[in-house]
Amino acid sequence: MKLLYFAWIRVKMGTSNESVDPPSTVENVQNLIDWIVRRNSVSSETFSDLTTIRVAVNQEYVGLDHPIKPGDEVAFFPPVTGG
Amino acid sequence: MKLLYFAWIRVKMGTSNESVDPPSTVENVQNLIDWIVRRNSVSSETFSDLTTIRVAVNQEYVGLDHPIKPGDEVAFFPPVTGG
Amino acid sequence: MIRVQLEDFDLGLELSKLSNGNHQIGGMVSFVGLVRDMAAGDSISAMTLEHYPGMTEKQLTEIDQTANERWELNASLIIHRYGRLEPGDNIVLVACASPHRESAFDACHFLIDWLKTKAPFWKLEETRDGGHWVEAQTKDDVAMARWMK
Amino acid sequence: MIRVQLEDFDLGLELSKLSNGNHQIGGMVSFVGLVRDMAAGDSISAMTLEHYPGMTEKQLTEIDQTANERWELNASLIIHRYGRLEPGDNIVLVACASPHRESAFDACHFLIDWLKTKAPFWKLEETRDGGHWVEAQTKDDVAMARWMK
Repeated sequence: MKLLYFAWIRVKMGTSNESVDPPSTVENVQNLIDWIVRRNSVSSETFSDLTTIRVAVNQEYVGLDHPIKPGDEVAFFPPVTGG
Repeated sequence: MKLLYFAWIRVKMGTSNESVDPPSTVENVQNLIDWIVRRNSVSSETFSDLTTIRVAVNQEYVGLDHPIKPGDEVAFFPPVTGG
Repeated sequence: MIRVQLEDFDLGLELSKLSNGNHQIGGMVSFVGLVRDMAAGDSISAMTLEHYPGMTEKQLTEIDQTANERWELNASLIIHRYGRLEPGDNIVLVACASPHRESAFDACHFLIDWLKTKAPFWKLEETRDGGHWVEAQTKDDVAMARWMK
Repeated sequence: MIRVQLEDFDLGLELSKLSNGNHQIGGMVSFVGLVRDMAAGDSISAMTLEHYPGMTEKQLTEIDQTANERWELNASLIIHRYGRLEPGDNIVLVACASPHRESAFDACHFLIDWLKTKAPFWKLEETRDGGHWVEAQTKDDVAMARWMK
């Protein structure tokens, strides 16, 4: 599973992407975030306020209950500010 | 006093402008139209339906009760269709 | 700024002159009206735009001033052509630059709506069965009424 | 049509390609967003637009399709730049051509409002005291909500 980070989330995480292989109990986006933040303090700080974070799975916006599976591209980013 | 005609009013009147010298009893636009239509059948036909005619005095839109005086430029035209 | 002219305009050039490197501009909205081939079912070969020289400039200047009073604009432009025009030809350009996109949209929309009901232009369409004067549309009055306050 | 690119665009050329001699077009509306010198009080020397390659194109394509389903359009165009931009630089171009001016205005306005809340771009502003990520604005959500039905 590929994780992508953008904007200040990328900066805080110190990387733009990583490949992860979460256990099979990680079934949706919320599970994935819970699993990510348990890894280290940088991750838990970055994801401390989920209201400032948007999620896309395979390049489509999704909610926290959206299912995920191996091979998915999961992106975390702040609300967009283009245009 | 200069009278100007545009679009189908110009075509019906057979001219784009004329200089007239109405009597001093012609004090407003309505008086002027009444005086114009009394002159001949072309004029009376052209001005038979005032709802289709707009009036400008000295290049500003006015109503039928707007006063007129010697030297004014009075224009008659249909509702505009530019843009 | 307003211009009434026989000749065509260069849209890219006009918009580039409008923004003119002004770094306060956040958004620029433009509207271009073109001669359509089909109006009300008849096939149009061409049209002639008649106008009232003098009053046209006066009305466009007033409309332009009103827009600049109602919205925060960095620049605004109205160019209206007259004379004989063929399908695909440009008729009118309205453009507004503002620090904020909502103001640019609203002012540009306002300008074309007001121009349609106030600027003294009349369209004579050439059709297969001769020419006919385009009639004013109620929807244009309705569009203008939105901006009354 | 949508394009995501590093380089600048030529507004006149793009709009000319959009109308492309199509005689069914009655009106064409365009919006250009530019980098302002002043945003929220700080003097900006430049900004960098980061985006999500792949998802950006996907989102813009969806937005463009939605506009074409909701309004009668002859053509539509979205060009969004990324990378480092300076005050006065073009950021985005949205343009719609339609037989009717209201459709062209509404579709163009819709496209920029939706793009602002859905297209994955993020602005990093360079200011005197370093860089900061621009925060999303509630008013953009409000602007988009107008188009929900």
